Amino acid sequence: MASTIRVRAVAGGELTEVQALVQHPMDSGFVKDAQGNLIPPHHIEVVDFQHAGKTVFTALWGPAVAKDPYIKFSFKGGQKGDEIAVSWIDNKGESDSLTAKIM
Amino acid sequence: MRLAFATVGLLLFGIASQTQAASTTQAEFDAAVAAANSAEKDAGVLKNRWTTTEQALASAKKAAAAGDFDTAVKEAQRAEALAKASIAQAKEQDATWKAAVLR
Amino acid sequence: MLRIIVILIAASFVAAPGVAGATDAANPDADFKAFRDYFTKRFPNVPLTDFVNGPYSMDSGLRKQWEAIEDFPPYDFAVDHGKEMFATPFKNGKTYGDCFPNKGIGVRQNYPYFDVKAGEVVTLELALNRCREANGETPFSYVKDEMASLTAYMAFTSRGKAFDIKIPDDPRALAAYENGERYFYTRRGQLNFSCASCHVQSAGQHIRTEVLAPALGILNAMPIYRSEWGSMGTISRRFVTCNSQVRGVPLEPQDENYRDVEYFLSYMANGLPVSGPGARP
Amino acid sequence: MLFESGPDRTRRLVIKGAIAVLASGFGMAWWPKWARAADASLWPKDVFTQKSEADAIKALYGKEPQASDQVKLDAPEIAENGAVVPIAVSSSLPNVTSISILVSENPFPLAASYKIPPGTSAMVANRLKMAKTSKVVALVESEGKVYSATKEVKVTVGGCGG
Repeated sequence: MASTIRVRAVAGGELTEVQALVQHPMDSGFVKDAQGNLIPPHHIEVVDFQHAGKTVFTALWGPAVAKDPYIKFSFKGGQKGDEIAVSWIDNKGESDSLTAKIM
Repeated sequence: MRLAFATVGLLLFGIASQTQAASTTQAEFDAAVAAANSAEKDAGVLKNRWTTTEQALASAKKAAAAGDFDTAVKEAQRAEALAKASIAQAKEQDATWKAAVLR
Repeated sequence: MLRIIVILIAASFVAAPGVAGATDAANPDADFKAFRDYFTKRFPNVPLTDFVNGPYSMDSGLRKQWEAIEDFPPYDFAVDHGKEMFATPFKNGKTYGDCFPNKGIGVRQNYPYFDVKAGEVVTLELALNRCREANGETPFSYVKDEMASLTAYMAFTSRGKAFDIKIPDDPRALAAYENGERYFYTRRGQLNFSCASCHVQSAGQHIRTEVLAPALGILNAMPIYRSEWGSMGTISRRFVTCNSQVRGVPLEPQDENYRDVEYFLSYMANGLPVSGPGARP
Repeated sequence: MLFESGPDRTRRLVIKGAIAVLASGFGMAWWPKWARAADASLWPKDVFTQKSEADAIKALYGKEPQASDQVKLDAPEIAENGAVVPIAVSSSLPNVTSISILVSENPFPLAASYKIPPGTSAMVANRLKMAKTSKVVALVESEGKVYSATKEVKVTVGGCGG
């Protein structure tokens, strides 16, 4: 099964730019289905990005983050070939993780 | 083009509502819905049914099921008028579409 | 809604084309030139190959948001899913690639084509489901999910290649083309709009914040991830929703009329690059 | 964009190829020993469920933000679709420790909050949902103070485009 996470981490000079896309419905809890019933909230709460054993970025997300969420940030110290570990957990306790190499 | 105008007028600004006798019967509804179904079937042959005709037919049937034949007949007649307008549109367009082609 | 109607109707009269003889036989080459001239004259600042980017070719505010989304587009998952499906054999050991020239890679620009043996237009979506059926698999829904993933992958491997739609020397091919042209210009639905009302006469106009995509190159971006849908949609899905939006009952996906209109529109887009899969509002 | 700049498109293709290799079939087996998974207990429920902008800011930072031109909020004037609104925040303020984004008119105004450890830039881009036309507020926490930038984003519902 393919991962729900896509990561692009590119080292350029001092900074490593990280972009990630996660496949997730991010249901807000305010939308009704075809039968008129509210779709219960189902959204990622925490995304953690680590490099060399330490967290370089933490995202805390509410239900207003768009479906298939996207995030971009940059940090210092990454080298080409280093690993970036990404993991998320949602309000139902579902989770996924992925490791990608910095390019 | 004039016919197109007339059709647009008919379509957008409503189909004349029919006046109803005080008490309408199942038989009157059956006749009205049969006429509407027949016209809608013809529109289907021309592949030019309208969603609004379908909606009017559905609300006619719903009203009849609830015993409200006044509304049911009115809705069935509205469906028939819409179906006939869609047939008229298909025939008129069949004769005139070429005038719209970019030259 | 009423405002939209008024705009479109007004536009359709303002831009009403000159009266032409109703008996003219179809002339694809003349149509092609007239179609292209119309859009390039109406939008002189839009580079020809940019028409495939739809509304983003004509609104800078939208374009900026699109470029942000293209940084990491939501259709990436569909492309990867399609790639995975291409790599996974059917129960009989064959693959999607076995059904297509060049194993299905970089061929999107040649669809739809007119099949002179069967005497009909074959779209990419139809070819994919026929491939499945020929290999003992059940066909997919034409409008989204797997079909969108497969076409997204095939479009992705064909990006930048120019549409190359041919009308073979066969009266049935010309008839299919003309039927597609008829479908494109025929008004339908209670709102009395044709495909052309929105995507020719009113192309580039705003409906609320949306910008109507120009018909020229509109299929080059397919399939698309629409934010409004929150998911991917195929060419079939686009036709079906267009019909419903004008309050017409949609035809079955891959109905002959839909295939023919795809044939007509794709011929009009000859020479323009594949840009799909696309992201749209 | 796609066809105006060939090299960019090529770059995307090349990058995608690399990603496909990286992403395929890596389960937790490749999860480095040093990494811990995302911790759900970090999520501040009481902050995300506040129903007004002021209450959310109070719950989040416990202090009033001050407007600052050193907070840059990049958001469209008119959102192409409220379901996906690209919004980016950056700041030239020193020692930024967090960035948060609020959509005032959403049922729960706090949309996202990001922790910025030392070494990570004070810059974040994301995509948010907006229920309707609203003020968007970017908050940047720097050296114990909270600074803000605000922009109105118009949202209308779509129907017949594409």
